[in-house]
Amino acid sequence: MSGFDKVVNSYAEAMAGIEDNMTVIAGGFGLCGIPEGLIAEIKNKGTKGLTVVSNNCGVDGFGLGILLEDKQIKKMVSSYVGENALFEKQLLNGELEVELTPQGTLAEKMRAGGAGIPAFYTATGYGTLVGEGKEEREFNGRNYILEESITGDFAIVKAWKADRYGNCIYRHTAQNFNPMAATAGKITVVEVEEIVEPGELEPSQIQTPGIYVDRVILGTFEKRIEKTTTRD
Amino acid sequence: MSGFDKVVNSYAEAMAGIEDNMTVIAGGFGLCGIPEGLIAEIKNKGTKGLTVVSNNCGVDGFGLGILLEDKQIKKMVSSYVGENALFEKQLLNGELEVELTPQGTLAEKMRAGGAGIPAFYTATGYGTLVGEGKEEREFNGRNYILEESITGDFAIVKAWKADRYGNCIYRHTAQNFNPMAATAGKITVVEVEEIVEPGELEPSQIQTPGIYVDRVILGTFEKRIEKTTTRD
Amino acid sequence: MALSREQIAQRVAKEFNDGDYVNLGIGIPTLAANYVPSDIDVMLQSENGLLGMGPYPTADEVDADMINAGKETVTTATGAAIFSSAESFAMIRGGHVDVTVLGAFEVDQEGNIASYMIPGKLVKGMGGAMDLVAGAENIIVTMTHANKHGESKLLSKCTLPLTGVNCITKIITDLAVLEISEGAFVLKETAPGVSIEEIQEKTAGKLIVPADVKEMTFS
Amino acid sequence: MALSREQIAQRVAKEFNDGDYVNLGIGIPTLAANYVPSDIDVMLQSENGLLGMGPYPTADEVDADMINAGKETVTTATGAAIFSSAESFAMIRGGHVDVTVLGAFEVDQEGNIASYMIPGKLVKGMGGAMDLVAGAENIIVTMTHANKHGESKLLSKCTLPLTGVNCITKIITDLAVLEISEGAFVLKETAPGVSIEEIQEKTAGKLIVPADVKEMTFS
Repeated sequence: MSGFDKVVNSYAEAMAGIEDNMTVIAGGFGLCGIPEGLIAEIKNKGTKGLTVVSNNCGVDGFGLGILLEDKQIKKMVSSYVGENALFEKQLLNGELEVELTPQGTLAEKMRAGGAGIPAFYTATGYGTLVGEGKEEREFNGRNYILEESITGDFAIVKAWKADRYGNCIYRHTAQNFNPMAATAGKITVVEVEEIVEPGELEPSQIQTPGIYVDRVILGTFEKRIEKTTTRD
Repeated sequence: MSGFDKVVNSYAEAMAGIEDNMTVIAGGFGLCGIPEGLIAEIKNKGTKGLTVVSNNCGVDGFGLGILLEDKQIKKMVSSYVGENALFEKQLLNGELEVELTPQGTLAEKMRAGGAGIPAFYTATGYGTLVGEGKEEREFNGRNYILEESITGDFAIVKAWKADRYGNCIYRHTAQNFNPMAATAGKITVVEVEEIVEPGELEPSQIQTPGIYVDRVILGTFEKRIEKTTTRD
Repeated sequence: MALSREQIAQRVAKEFNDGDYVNLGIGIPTLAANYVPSDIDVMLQSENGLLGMGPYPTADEVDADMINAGKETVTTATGAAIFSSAESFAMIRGGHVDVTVLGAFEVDQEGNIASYMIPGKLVKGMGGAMDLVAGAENIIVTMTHANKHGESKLLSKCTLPLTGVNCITKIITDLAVLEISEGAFVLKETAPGVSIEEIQEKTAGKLIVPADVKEMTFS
Repeated sequence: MALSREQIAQRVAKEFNDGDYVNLGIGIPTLAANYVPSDIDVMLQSENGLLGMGPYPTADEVDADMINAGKETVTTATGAAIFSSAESFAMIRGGHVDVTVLGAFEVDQEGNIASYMIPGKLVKGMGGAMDLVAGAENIIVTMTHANKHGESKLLSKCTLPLTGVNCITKIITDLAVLEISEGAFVLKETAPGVSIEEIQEKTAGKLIVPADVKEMTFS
């Protein structure tokens, strides 16, 4: 099934087609489950003016934070961006826009984008700044706001294992936003720790079916930990 | 963790609290992945006036079809009901209402109901009888209709294995509507082929987290096949 | 001569490209799986929650938990994935399925389709058809060109309740291959031995016959 | 005397029932996990996608792929489930979490809460807090009763941008346990050695003091 073999062998191929001013949806929560090599490739390419949709923006010098160094990001759509001095500086300078979106709304916007649902109602954010300018509506006596879905030109995803057809599984809480991001990109690129042959993953345990995936690349990961907490 | 042990030992306990005129959401596609024993218990109890939300209504003498025999169902919300002579008869007699709902919209209505999303837009059914009387809206040049979510007083679900805390996994295509149904019941009851101890299921492979589940019962299943097709 | 069901299915299979994810409706569309050219591979999506449908099982392999959207027992192809109905229709509604092939009672020159309901007859339901026609970019309708009374099923406006609006782009009938474009059926290919006149006669909607109409080939 | 952070957490833990699924925010709420009574069990939900959060790992067990919503390395409890962010917030938004405990800058007598943004200071974002307060039926706010300048945080109307409206029902401060009902704070318990007068003085919003106010106990 050559037509289904999604594996590419270089980061250049993996991110081929990314251009200035595109929207990139990225999986990950903090530094957990982030496509480290795909982010590095965007930095290397020097693509500018990006809108990046990701729960967070990495930290100084790691994760999406490295895209701030050369001012490649025009706008972030995130729920929490508090880990990053360079982010703060660019935001205060007006070099960077941020659209703060509640975490659950952000996850659902990505899922909806991938699922052909252009908009949905949620109580989250009703009566707050998040709800300003959005339609409000009552259902069964409760107030909701209308939220529109998100899709991206690219989705960059980190999975644990993928088969050659792009079927993916995630490891522990490194799953987070990755499955939704995978559905919402016009081109979805998955960076993985291990590539297996089709048939090696149990069909019912596949978390991202290959139909959502355009390219798979084998990565190497530093997996930096933001806060190491132990009980010792 | 006694407070999390959801296992009940009788069908009477499993369906305790079901009353006339309630709404019951049922997992299953055709006769595949249906909670056979829970349906039988509803028949035995003789609960009447039920609104049943399920993709299909079983066949004559099996699955949800047995609830037609004593006219226990007032209304079906389904995508396809073509397998059942008794259904046809009651529908023509006016003894049974049916609300035909496209299959994907039905699945999404259940998911939305469980996820606190009261309504969403979809292109499915725009310009058809399904869209009549529903709000229409354009997003990005395409037409959509507004669909409201579904919740039930009870959800009856068939899983393959559950642990005592109600974490479930499904077997092959017997998954179908079951995970969404599980989220959408005020009381969710899961009938399973095997009960295991907490910790035996790999956390990342759990398809229905126990938080959605109120009761678990060990069932025995006939697993009737609607159309046996072989290549022999 | 009008094509047989198998020949229609064979012509449909020529529409597939290597690497396509394809959803095939019940009837003629399902038969198309038997004619996929040997140099390409397609993966079949079944809307009950299966991507990568394999052949029917042997008698020993039959498993009640392993069925397709037609409720037939099936197997998985290598590299298949199995998921919930919500996920299945997320991929359908979200436009991730490359090609959808389904039957119809009527199609009209605006790309509307009627395929699930005949007033006066008992309604069985639309199943996943409304989601499929709303979701896919490339939808192929297979049907006979006319009904058994000789009446055209390619109309200026559908008379039966619609399954979807402005969604059909290609029709493969027992007489012809047609595309729908700007409010008209455009004849692309004729079945071997079928005259353009017969197609004109059996097409009630607006028909455009370009100069370069070809005769169908099957491989 | 005003309660310590640990004592507030200890009092919070008394609110839990056997079998509760609980989401604990960063700070004092997280500490409550240390004081769960020994005769009950609760399961901790962490909104990054974990139901059944266990203790911090040993140094050997530390795994970058196993973190909580505070981005700390954690373990799983027996019977845990791990899932996507969409699934995690489906359970939060859908009202499946029994108890949510979170901190706040201000709460008002209408049950509004402000907890994520102070104008003029850099906004870091609301994370999952807006979803949590919109989703849970039973939301407990923990905070000091007054700020370090002695100004009340229990107001007639919040002055800071809101995290959610009409959603808070219970507040546990260093001075008192209060419920919000019909547009007023209702005093339920006082911290040991704290006078009703002090609570009245430090509550800017409407305060109702019923006859049966009790002194807090911790076990």
